[in-house]
Amino acid sequence: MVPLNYYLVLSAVIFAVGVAGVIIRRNIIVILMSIELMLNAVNLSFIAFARSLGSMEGQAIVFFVMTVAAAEAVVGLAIIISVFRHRQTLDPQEMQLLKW
Amino acid sequence: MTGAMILFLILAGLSIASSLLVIFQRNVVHSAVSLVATLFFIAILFVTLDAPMVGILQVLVYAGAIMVLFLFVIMLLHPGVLERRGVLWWGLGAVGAMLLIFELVPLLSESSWRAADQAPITGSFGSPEMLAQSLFTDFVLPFEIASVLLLVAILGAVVLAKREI
Amino acid sequence: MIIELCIIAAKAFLVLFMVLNLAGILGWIERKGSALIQDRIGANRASVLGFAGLGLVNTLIADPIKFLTKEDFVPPQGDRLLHTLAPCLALFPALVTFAVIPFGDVLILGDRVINLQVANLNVGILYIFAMASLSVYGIVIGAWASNNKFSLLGGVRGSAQMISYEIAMGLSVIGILMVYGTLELQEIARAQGALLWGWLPAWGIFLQPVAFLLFFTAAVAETKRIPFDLPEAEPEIVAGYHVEYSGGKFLMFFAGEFAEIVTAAGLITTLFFGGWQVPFLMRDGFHFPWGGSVHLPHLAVVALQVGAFTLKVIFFCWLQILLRWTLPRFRYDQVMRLGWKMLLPLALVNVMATAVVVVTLQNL
Amino acid sequence: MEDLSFLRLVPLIPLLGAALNVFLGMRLGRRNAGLLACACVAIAFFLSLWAFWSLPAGGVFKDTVFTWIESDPFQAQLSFRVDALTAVMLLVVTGVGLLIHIYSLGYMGHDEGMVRYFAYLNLFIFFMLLLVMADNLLLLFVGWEGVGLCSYLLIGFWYHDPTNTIAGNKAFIVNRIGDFGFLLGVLLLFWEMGSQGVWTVDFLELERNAHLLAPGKVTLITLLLFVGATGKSAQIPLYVWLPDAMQGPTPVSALIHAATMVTAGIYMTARLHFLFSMAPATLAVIATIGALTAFFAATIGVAQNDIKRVLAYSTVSQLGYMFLAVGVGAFATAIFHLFTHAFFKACLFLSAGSVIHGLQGEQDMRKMGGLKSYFPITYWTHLTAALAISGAPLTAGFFSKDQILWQAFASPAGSFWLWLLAWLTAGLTAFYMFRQLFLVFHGECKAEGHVRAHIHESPLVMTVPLILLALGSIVAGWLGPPEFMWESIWDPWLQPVFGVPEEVPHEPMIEGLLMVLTLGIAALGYYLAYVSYARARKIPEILSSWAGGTPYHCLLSKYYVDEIYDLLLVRPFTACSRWLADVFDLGVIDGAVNGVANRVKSNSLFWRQLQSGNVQHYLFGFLTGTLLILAYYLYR
Repeated sequence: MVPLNYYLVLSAVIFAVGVAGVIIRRNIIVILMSIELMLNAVNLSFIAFARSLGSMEGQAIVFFVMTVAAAEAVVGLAIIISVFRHRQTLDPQEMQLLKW
Repeated sequence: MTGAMILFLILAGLSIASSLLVIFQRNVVHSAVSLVATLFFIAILFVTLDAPMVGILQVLVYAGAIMVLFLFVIMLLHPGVLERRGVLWWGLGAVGAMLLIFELVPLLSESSWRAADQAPITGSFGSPEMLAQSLFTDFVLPFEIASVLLLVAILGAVVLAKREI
Repeated sequence: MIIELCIIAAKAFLVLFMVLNLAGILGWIERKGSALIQDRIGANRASVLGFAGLGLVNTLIADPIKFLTKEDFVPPQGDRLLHTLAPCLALFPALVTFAVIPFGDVLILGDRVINLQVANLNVGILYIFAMASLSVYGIVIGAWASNNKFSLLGGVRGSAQMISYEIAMGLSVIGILMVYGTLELQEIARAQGALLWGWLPAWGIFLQPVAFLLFFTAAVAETKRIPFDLPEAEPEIVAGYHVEYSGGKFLMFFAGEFAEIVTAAGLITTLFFGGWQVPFLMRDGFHFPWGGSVHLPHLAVVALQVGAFTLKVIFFCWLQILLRWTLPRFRYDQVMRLGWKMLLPLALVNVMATAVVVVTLQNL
Repeated sequence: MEDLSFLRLVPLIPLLGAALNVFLGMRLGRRNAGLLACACVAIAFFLSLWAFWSLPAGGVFKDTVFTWIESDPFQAQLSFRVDALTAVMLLVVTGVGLLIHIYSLGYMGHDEGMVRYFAYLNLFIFFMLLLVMADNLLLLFVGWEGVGLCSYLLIGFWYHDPTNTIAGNKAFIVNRIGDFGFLLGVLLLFWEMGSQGVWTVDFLELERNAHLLAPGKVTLITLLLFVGATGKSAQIPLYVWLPDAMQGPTPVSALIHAATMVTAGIYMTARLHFLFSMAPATLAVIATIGALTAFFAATIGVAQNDIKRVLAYSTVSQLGYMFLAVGVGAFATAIFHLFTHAFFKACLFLSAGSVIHGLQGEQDMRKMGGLKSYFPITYWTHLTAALAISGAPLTAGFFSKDQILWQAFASPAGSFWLWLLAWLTAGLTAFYMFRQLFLVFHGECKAEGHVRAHIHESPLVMTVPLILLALGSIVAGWLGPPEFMWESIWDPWLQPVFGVPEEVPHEPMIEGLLMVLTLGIAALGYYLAYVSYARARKIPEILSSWAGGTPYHCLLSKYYVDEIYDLLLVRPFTACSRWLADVFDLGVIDGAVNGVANRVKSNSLFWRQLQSGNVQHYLFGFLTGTLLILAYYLYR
């Protein structure tokens, strides 16, 4: 008998950790990983809601989130590879050509 | 304190701890391994929430494929230099995340829902059959679109990462 | 409640005992088998009372002792924590995978019905794939933690190879899933007890021959053994991902590899060769298609089933060892080409063809 | 009123021809493009003939295509209508147009831009047909502007020479001035009618409700409309563009600047005769301007040396005659002169063109002479048309011009002075026409050697239209003789349109006397020309040096009208525009725009610092926004 709130709060905490990771870290691979953390936090609340409402839709949506996450990770990593190949760095603060 | 509650608290503690490890370790590979652990714990949480299929998919897709890809890329690039860390941004990120927690927690707990497993469900809830039923009827269009998305992602990754095509 | 837990514990112990011992025995069989193939004697020092045949027993005890007493070496620039974690990650998935493989039908003791399978999951086969996909971490992390360029190369090779062949393996199983209509391995094993045209056991090998070839190939590749042992390929990268391992940690990698062989054999048996099924053996004895029947007591039937399963598993273990000492090693690009350009398209074609046949038969 | 749905084909087929030539002409080849254009006009001509023959006396055909503008309660239809007046115009436009198209096949045969030429020509025919077949003022205005456009395009047809494009611009701009007046007239008419509760531009409705308008307003409206007519039909003060328009190819001058387009003003006044009849003051103005223009242009024509310019001033003069007829209320007579004029002026232009063609582009009459033997057919057709325009007995001009003179003298709106001017003009006309004839075809050939070697009579494709037009110059007039000779079929034909004219007292004696006087002055003009240019070549020199040469130079320079306009209008206007462009536009308008832009830019320079290019900064901004939104939900 775990209240739904507990799952939601857990989800919020993991999400916040992901947010902190995105802002703190200077390694773009870790930033991508932090984004995965956030996605997972959201997935957790979807699954909790699905259980709480007795509906499969939450689980189906998690399935799609995973698909999108896979696509995002693949393309993101490919971009990282090609950036690293040209600039020999993974620091996002050094990848700022696209500015005013 | 029921068994389910104890299990939840253990898993919650483990997943929060491992997720903190993801962001606080300077070594990228350590971060990645911590993330795999987090994903694994969250997968177990899925299973406790009557979503075994999604839990298995979480391990299979996230831990088994996506994270391996991360590790693969880390090893391929093999960045020798450890990252620099700015105090200012470290502080800003920490404060922002704390604020986020302090704002989200009241919003999420003052709601009217109480128990996570209050809805009556059948034994096959969360099974492959049920998920497939949902995916191939209500979500068939998103399903097909997702397949196209994956195809595009594959092509995009090949185009981006390959030196010469 | 306590009894239930005890039964499960007993089943788990039994399975682990069998798997680990079989793995150990396989180490000896491999040595003797390779010697046989290469026309030499091999492993002749560990004889018991001068009788080399009993060296098996000797090896089972002597090998672990030898490994465990060696120096546990961690490279100075390596990552001590991950260096230790890696072999555990390599061994763990291989062992837990066997949990969902059924080694017999139900055992009825009094009014207690015991399912001869450690855990009956409704996602059964996906669980196996999930665990198999985790086994790659052992290689990758071990390779990285060693801080050695050869091991790193081996790790990169291993991760790419395993992910590639996982896809082909998963797709080749889809055909089986469609034919039997379930993900539970116990159900799949039971379904193979049926007879086609009244005489042919409905084993996966008969219904899905292409899938068997694909699955077998992919399974061998997953175990990273010759002809797919590119992650360790001695002539090129010394010993690949475990070049910096010694002692007990190396033993874990070593045992993990043999455990994987056993698991692969168990899976092949379950999916394609009827699992614990003995042809024409029903729960109450043999019923032959040509009319005769032999009634057997329940315990005898169960014993036959478990025995048949064990025999089949040992056969496929032996087959894999035979392959390892018969075939030459592929080149890395050939491995990738085989995985992506041969197995994957063939598996897709197999899935399509199976789908067409299944739908057609359903509509007849 | 009858519905006749093939009417729409009459204008649409030339339009189709133009479109085909524009898009496919280059592929068809020059010759085929020309033939296609001719075929289109020929079809339009035969359809017009059919409409003409099937048109009963007093009948009206109508073809409504669709409702063009609908704004309750106002409706404008895209519809065509053919009544007696339109039928005549149709025949003139398509008939003369067809002959000129055929002539062009020969005249333009070697020109690079032949496809473009025929596309323009077909487009012109389309707009002209739109103009004459329009059922309402708006549609007429579309045709009015369209023919102006085609005129501009064709004057500047050889655009490689800047003088041609300048001439085209001049024609267009001068026409714009007239069109502005015309548009004001139309709008005022529309507004005044609307204030009486009749929102319409339809001719029939206008005619039915014309009595609702106040007389003063009618005068104003008709004066404004007449401003448009002076532009299009080259009357004082806006005639200056027409002589310059001779820069275009000669068949164009014949078709557009003699036979059809320039008569649009006459047609418009005739079409709106019910309004003009209500405004006697306007009619007086029209008559005065017409007579003055006729005389004035004829005096200029006397001194011109360019073969086409003489004809251009002659056209202005003849248009003046037509307006004189309009001004004295004789609309049918004006249309009659328009009809006959179309034949002999087209014939004159085309034979001039034939000469120019044979002399490889030479237009100066002083370098011609003695061409009679080289151009036998051209000579005879030119002679016929010259006789017709001078009013030789039994030719077309004789009948139509005579009628105008008689109306100017005898009609209630007419006067002796108007007649006197017209009479003097008749003499001048004969003089300058025969001056031209003698200079070009008689005497010694003064062409340069290499030109003379190649002089040749034009091919059949050019001479046949000439012969047909020359025939027309004689026969066309026989439709409307004076009452005492034989019965006219012209006036009864147009009577349903213009109504029964006010009874002009028929006095055969006076009419005969006037006729004799006219013939006399024409003969005098002929004789003077003969004496001056065919026999004693001294007289022109004496005349030109008379009184120190001032009168001669005055005439040669067209009374310096262009220079006066330049001084009075163009220069102040240019100076004003220059000031606006250099000071007002740069300082005020651009200053405002640049000031705003600079302000925005300086602001942006500051704010764009926000876009650091660093993903993490953006993400922090994102997080801050999220936090604020959440805080709002939490503490609201």
